[in-house]
Amino acid sequence: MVVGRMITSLTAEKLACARGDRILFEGLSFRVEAGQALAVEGANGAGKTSLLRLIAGFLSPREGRLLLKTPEGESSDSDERAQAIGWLGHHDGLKPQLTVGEQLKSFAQLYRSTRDTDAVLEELGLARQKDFPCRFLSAGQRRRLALARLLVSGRPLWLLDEPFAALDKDGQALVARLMALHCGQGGLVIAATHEPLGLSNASIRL
Amino acid sequence: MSAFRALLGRDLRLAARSGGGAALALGFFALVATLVPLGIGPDVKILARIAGGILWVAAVLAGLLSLDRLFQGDFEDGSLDVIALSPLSLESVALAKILAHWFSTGLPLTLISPLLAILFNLPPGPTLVLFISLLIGTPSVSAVGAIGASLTLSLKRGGLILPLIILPLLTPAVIFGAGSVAALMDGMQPGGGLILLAAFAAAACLLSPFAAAAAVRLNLGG
Amino acid sequence: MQLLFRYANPHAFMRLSGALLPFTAAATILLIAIGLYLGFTVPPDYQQGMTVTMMFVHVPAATMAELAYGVIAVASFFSLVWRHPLSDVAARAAAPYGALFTALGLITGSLWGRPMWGTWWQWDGRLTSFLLLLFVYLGYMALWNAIEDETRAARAAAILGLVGAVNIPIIKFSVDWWTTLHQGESIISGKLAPVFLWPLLVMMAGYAFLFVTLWMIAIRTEILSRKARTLMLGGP
Amino acid sequence: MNFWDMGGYAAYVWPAYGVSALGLGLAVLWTLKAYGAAKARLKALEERKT
Repeated sequence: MVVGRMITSLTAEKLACARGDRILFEGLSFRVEAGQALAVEGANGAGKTSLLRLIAGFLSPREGRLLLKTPEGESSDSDERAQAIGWLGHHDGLKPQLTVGEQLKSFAQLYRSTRDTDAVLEELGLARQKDFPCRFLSAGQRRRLALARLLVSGRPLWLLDEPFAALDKDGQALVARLMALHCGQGGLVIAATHEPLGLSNASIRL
Repeated sequence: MSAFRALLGRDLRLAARSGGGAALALGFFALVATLVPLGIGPDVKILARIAGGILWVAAVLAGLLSLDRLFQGDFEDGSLDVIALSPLSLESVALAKILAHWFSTGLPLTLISPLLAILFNLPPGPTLVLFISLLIGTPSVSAVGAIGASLTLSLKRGGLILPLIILPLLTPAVIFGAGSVAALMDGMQPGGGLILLAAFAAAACLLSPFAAAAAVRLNLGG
Repeated sequence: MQLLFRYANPHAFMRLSGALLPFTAAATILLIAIGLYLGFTVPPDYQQGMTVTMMFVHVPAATMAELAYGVIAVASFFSLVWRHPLSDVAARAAAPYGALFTALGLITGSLWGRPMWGTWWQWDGRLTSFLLLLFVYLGYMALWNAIEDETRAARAAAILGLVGAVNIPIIKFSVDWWTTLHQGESIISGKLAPVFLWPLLVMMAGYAFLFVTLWMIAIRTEILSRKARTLMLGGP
Repeated sequence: MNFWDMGGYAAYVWPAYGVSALGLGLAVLWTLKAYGAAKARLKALEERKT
């Protein structure tokens, strides 16, 4: 089942996750439909990031499973699910020595994306910094570049770890707009966050 | 294929810009090749006999220097998560990393080895065999090294354990590589050693991406 | 396979090993006693004189050094393929004894070769590959201790265990090729007279039982300390 | 033939056996000590639990 552009839903059934002997959460079930956003709230260390890493397939659940439904069929295989995921981690994953344009272009090639990277940079207000090495960018600009990567990836399921961190007022407004746009096009968003997402239809607390 | 090239190109650019690319490995290699005669003495006959062994060991150690950064940089700044979710399998990611490491260490070392062989007064024949053996053998240093680098990924001082884990596994490369140079010095055919070295390097380059990918996968769950 | 799985869970292993240990311990003491007695009543070898008696402590140690790594390789395979918690414990428990046997093999080998070579170390094929085996053991044990997280350490060690296992025959082959290149000769040459064979076989069996006994006790120790850890963490 | 002389090689045979006995002996002691300690620690914890 090749994960196409569209996902109909992601369902979690009684997920349990443990770090070593410590149980982070168990019996967790939720369902995210196309066009919906889910906020994962909870104190630090409650396992928000672990849940995202579990969905991404980096961690395997101690119990329960994750079911991905797409028009082509359904699968609970983490490798297939990984191909549908756009990842915005806690760290930006940017190389200080590479320029903004280089970084985004090589990412686009790595993800075999056909999006025009310059247009995306324009949209995120980073066009002027195209030839700057990333070490000259501010924390907010680095976050925008990570968001640009998300747009370029063209992946339907966005997993965002603290999307509003290190962003000023209009930066956060930009994130909210991008998420609304993504959901509007039938994408899904699962975000670990402290403050409410604003547009989230559902939220779970760990 | 272009995804593989993208990753390889990115790593080569990174190596060129941050670590000074091959300069680090070349500098170390040349320094060892200069220090040893100072230690052992200028007797040309002795130096010629030990040249193959010394230059091979120096090449392996030089390759070792930049190994613990192979995955560490991407692991720490979060780009490994992004790479792991790309269409590229972790096995091909490991292969790209091995290739990038070889281009920035193994290959340059091989290219200047004839120059350093002069310091040891190594005759032309053995110098050519040394060149060929390094060309064939240094990829196995990057390949086996990638296994060590991925296994020690999550350790803060992973760099200390890396040599202990991989050097025993690299002895066949040193034995066959330096052995073929010594064989020619003793008037024997170096062909046997070189073929065995090629077999070892091929096996290493084929098997290590799988072991390295498995090790990266387990560390991603960290 | 079903049989193996039945004894794979810790509780069943404790019961099984509890039953076996008295026998393996008795067998160890008996075999080594007989081996020593036979070994010391053996006539001098026409070539090596009484130094041949050192073979009875060198060969068993060297053999067990390799068998112990075989145990680690098999346990690593089980741990990686079937994710057996017990196979991680078994692999980790075997390593220190394997390293000890390798070290003893090296020391006794050097002592045995001394009268013949006139030096304490001879770059002889067997001894050299055992020196490298010792480093493989040290690397394996170092990796176990370096990674704090239990589950990750087990998986990483299993991968290294397998990679090591694939490499050891290659290392041995390359060392043998290397010794023929430089004409080093090996200690054990020629056929072994039967009068020497019996003590050797008995001592090897004794060493094998010793290893199995210590290995099982070490596994029991690890199971008990894991149970204690879960109790401390307020587990069930 | 004097037994202890080992055909003149006493200086090598006895150290070889001595080292082996020492090594294996220490291994046995260390294993038993570790086992005893683990058992005691578990028993103490279990008593505190119940």
